Amino acid sequence: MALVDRIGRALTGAPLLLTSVDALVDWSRGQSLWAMPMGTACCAMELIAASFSKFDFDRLGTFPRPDPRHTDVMVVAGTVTRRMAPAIARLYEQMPDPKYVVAMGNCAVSGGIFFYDTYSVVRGIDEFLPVDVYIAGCPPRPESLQDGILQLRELIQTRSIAAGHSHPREMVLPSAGDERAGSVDARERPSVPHVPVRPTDPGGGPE
Amino acid sequence: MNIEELREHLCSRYPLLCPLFSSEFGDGTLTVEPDDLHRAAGDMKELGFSRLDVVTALDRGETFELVYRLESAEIRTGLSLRCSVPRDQPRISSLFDLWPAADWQEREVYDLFGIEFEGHPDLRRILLPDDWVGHLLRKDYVDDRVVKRPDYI
Amino acid sequence: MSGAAGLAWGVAGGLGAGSAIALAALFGVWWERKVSARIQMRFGPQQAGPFGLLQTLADTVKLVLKEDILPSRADPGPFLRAPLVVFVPIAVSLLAVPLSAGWAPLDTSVGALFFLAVPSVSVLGVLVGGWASGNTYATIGGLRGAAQMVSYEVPRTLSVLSMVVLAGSMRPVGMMAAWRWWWLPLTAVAFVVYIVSSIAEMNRGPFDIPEAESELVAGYFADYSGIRWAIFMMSEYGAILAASLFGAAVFLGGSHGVPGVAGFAILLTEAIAIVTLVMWVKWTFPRFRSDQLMALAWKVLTPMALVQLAVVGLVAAWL
Amino acid sequence: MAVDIESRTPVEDAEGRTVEELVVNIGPSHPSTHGVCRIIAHIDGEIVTRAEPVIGYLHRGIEKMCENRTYLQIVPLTDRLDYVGSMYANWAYCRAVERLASIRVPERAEYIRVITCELQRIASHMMAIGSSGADTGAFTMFVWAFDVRERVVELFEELCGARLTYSYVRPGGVARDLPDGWTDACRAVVDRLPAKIEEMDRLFFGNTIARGRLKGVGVLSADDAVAWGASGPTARGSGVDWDLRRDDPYSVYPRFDFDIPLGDAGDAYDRGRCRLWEAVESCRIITQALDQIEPGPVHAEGFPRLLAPRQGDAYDRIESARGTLGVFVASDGSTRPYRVKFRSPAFCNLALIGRLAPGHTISDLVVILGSLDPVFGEVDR
Repeated sequence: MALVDRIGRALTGAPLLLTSVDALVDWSRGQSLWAMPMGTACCAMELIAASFSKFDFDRLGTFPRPDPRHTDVMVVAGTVTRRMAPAIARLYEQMPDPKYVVAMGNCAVSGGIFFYDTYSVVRGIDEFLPVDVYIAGCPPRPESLQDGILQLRELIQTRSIAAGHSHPREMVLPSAGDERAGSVDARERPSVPHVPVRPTDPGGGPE
Repeated sequence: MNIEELREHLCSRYPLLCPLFSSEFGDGTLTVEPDDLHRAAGDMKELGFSRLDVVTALDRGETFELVYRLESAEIRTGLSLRCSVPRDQPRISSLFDLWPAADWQEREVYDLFGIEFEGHPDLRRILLPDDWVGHLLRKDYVDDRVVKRPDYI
Repeated sequence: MSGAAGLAWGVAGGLGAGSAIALAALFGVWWERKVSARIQMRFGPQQAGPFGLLQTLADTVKLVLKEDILPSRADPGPFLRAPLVVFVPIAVSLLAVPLSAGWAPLDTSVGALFFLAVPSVSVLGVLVGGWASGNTYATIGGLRGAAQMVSYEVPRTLSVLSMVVLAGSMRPVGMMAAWRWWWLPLTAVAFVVYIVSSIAEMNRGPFDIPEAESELVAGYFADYSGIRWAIFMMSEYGAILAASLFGAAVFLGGSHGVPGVAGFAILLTEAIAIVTLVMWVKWTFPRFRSDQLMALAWKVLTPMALVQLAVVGLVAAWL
Repeated sequence: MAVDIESRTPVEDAEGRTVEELVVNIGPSHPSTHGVCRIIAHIDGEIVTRAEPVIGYLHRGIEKMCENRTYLQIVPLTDRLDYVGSMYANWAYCRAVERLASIRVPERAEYIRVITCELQRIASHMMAIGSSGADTGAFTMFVWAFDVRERVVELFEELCGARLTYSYVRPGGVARDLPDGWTDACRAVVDRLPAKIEEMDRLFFGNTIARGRLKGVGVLSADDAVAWGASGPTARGSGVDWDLRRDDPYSVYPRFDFDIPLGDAGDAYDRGRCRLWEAVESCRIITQALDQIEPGPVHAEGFPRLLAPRQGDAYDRIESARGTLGVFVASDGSTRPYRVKFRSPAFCNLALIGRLAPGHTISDLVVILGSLDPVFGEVDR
């Protein structure tokens, strides 16, 4: 890609070709987030509910596959005990890059109700996994999980593989002024790839 | 069958056990010595208590109090069988040969209280990893990884 | 055909078949997700493109760019090549299918035999891929797959043999041309046997015991990731496409004498109906156990196909 | 797939040759272990020769946590035990506390408890049947069953705001009265259910493949069921006629007319069918309870804000969806229990797996596990 990029830059002054490829890749990765359902406890029920008839994860292109090798995002749903943590870490290692982690539910976020007084619970899976999206709730509703996946998509699509196009990792939270805030119907969301606006980067990228 | 009928039934069959019988909160309880536990349990099984529901223990300081909860489909009532073992030598005979249900239940008590069941075929930890140190439902168990909950109430 | 021209034709055909399979997988996965969603009171992909049509494209681009993991316990040589061993025979077998009246990419006099025999080579890919993964699940999956695919060759071949006897030709183009409407009731049993054993051949539910999601996690391709896994999936959909097209051409009369693109459209419609039937079956039935699977092949399907063959033989003799 | 074990061990076969036995490690994360169970299966070809369950991957120390909580604060913890049937653990715990503190529960509260717990039974059984369908590969069955469960969960959501962890049954009664229009909604759901259940019966249990997969798999004899402490549909599938709702009635159950479905073969098929028909019987109970329920208070009068029962201990049990769910509460007179022990039916039922699995194939192993319907929050506590 580097050569193509250099030619494109020589011609137009910007990594033209790579930007388009980049947009396609980002769109694909965000659109096709297959989940590794790491359901350990109560939240697993809502994880199942999220992909079944009433909530239908497949609308978003997400569906659970039990084999870590075929998945992109690990949804850790439920309490993680010290005994279980190595198994989860190993499953995470078995996933191919690029991979993401969603911490679903208070237990996975921080230990939740099992924070105090207990000897065997890991207080938040970010002790051993790089978590991309946290979803609070005990358990979170399936809609929250789906929103978490949509936020992860947003996150993926604002990252970039093109040189000089990396974007700061920050979440786009729906605010009152955001047109997204009140939209219940997922179909209203733009399905075309969102080519991110490059933020001012003092480190210097090509202009 | 209510408690009184159970007491009569028990006393008529096993007069020796009769003074050990008491009732509290509507539950029949038979308190025995550790050495007699296996025999008393066998008698109760003959009496018709065909199920072993629970095996559990309480940390009573100097002793551990073991509670065996028996159920019966014929008598249609429950009965607790209790005995105390000293803390420094927590050993008791296993009831696995009477009720195989004791298998995992006794393993759990061994795991959490450290009470050894003699005659159990496979006494290992069950809920905690094999290399865990200590028995955590003992009141003197301390673990520096535990965050104490602030006392709101 | 001379050597050079044949080679060129072969390369072109191979590339064509490969792209056809890729297209079939793109459309087939989307179609399967929609069909299964409807069976399960859901909607299926909706967000990527109109009706979620671009969903599979997104999946493909993503899978191609995923990390290609070589497990440390795997045997690299066989492990890395197994997907192609599965894919290529299925792509090649597609060439023997008549696509329109009087035309098949590879029009040979033993086309039917070619179509049945060549995909069997992919058994090796399943077996080797499963074993080379160095994973117990994959090994069991590979062994199951080999046993199953070899067993179901027999009823499948016998069912096609009925049609060969009726048509008096082993050349698929000739078989399609010879087809008469009254063969349909006569060979209904053979058609059922063909469909069932084809489903088993391509390791799809209810015969998906080599991959058995709830038992072996993903079976023989449990350790494949990214593009190699995508090739396995593509071969599965390629096998569905090949089996459906061939079934439509041979058992349902294919393009019914209409040549050219219109004939292909007729054939494709019939094939899509068969594909939908295959998906419907998968999403309705539970999975067989391996011993029940063998029992079905040898105790039910093979005798059925043999009886059908006898009946067809009598009819053919009387004709 | 996750934990490394030595996967090949040499053993001697029947003719004295040394062969390698394949050890398959199933779990702790596997699509068919219904949570975080690990089963180490020794297989000979496809036949399981020994299956050893390893549990404790979800041991959260709830019993220890209870010792540092007040009696009311424990109720949310009981939700997380059996997360497929939270109402049961709520109720069993509350009954033990009420027995210990001698609290009398108003009649309306008892009715509400019965209604919610029977709804919970439907939800829980649908999950069990659906997931055992998924174990055999009938994924659509899972989705259909889950859809029924979803209807019940919607009712619970209306009732207490939570879809899964209700904390609705509290010591002394229930958290709040039924919302307006809830009884009608409940009646509407319950009236439609038997038809749906029959449809599922035809879809799955009437299917030849499913019958072949389930019949004769994991046969548990009635004697074994009693001796190993199995309860609930697991035991009733073997013909053990024992249901606490009828045999040691608690709450207002004696006022209802219902049947206890029994199996006779004791295989996975009978256990599944028992669950299915129990859901229909639950519908009958709910309909009767909705007819009989009278207005009134839903919580005991003069209930102290901080409960401190007198010294002693109490044990009470109810029939949960998985079997006898018992709670043992010991008090030392303070505001916190001295010891709380949950007798979980799933724990006792799961102990059978090592006994039922040998001789079956690895495909059947997951079916047997599914037919025992373990919930690991409850098994590991």
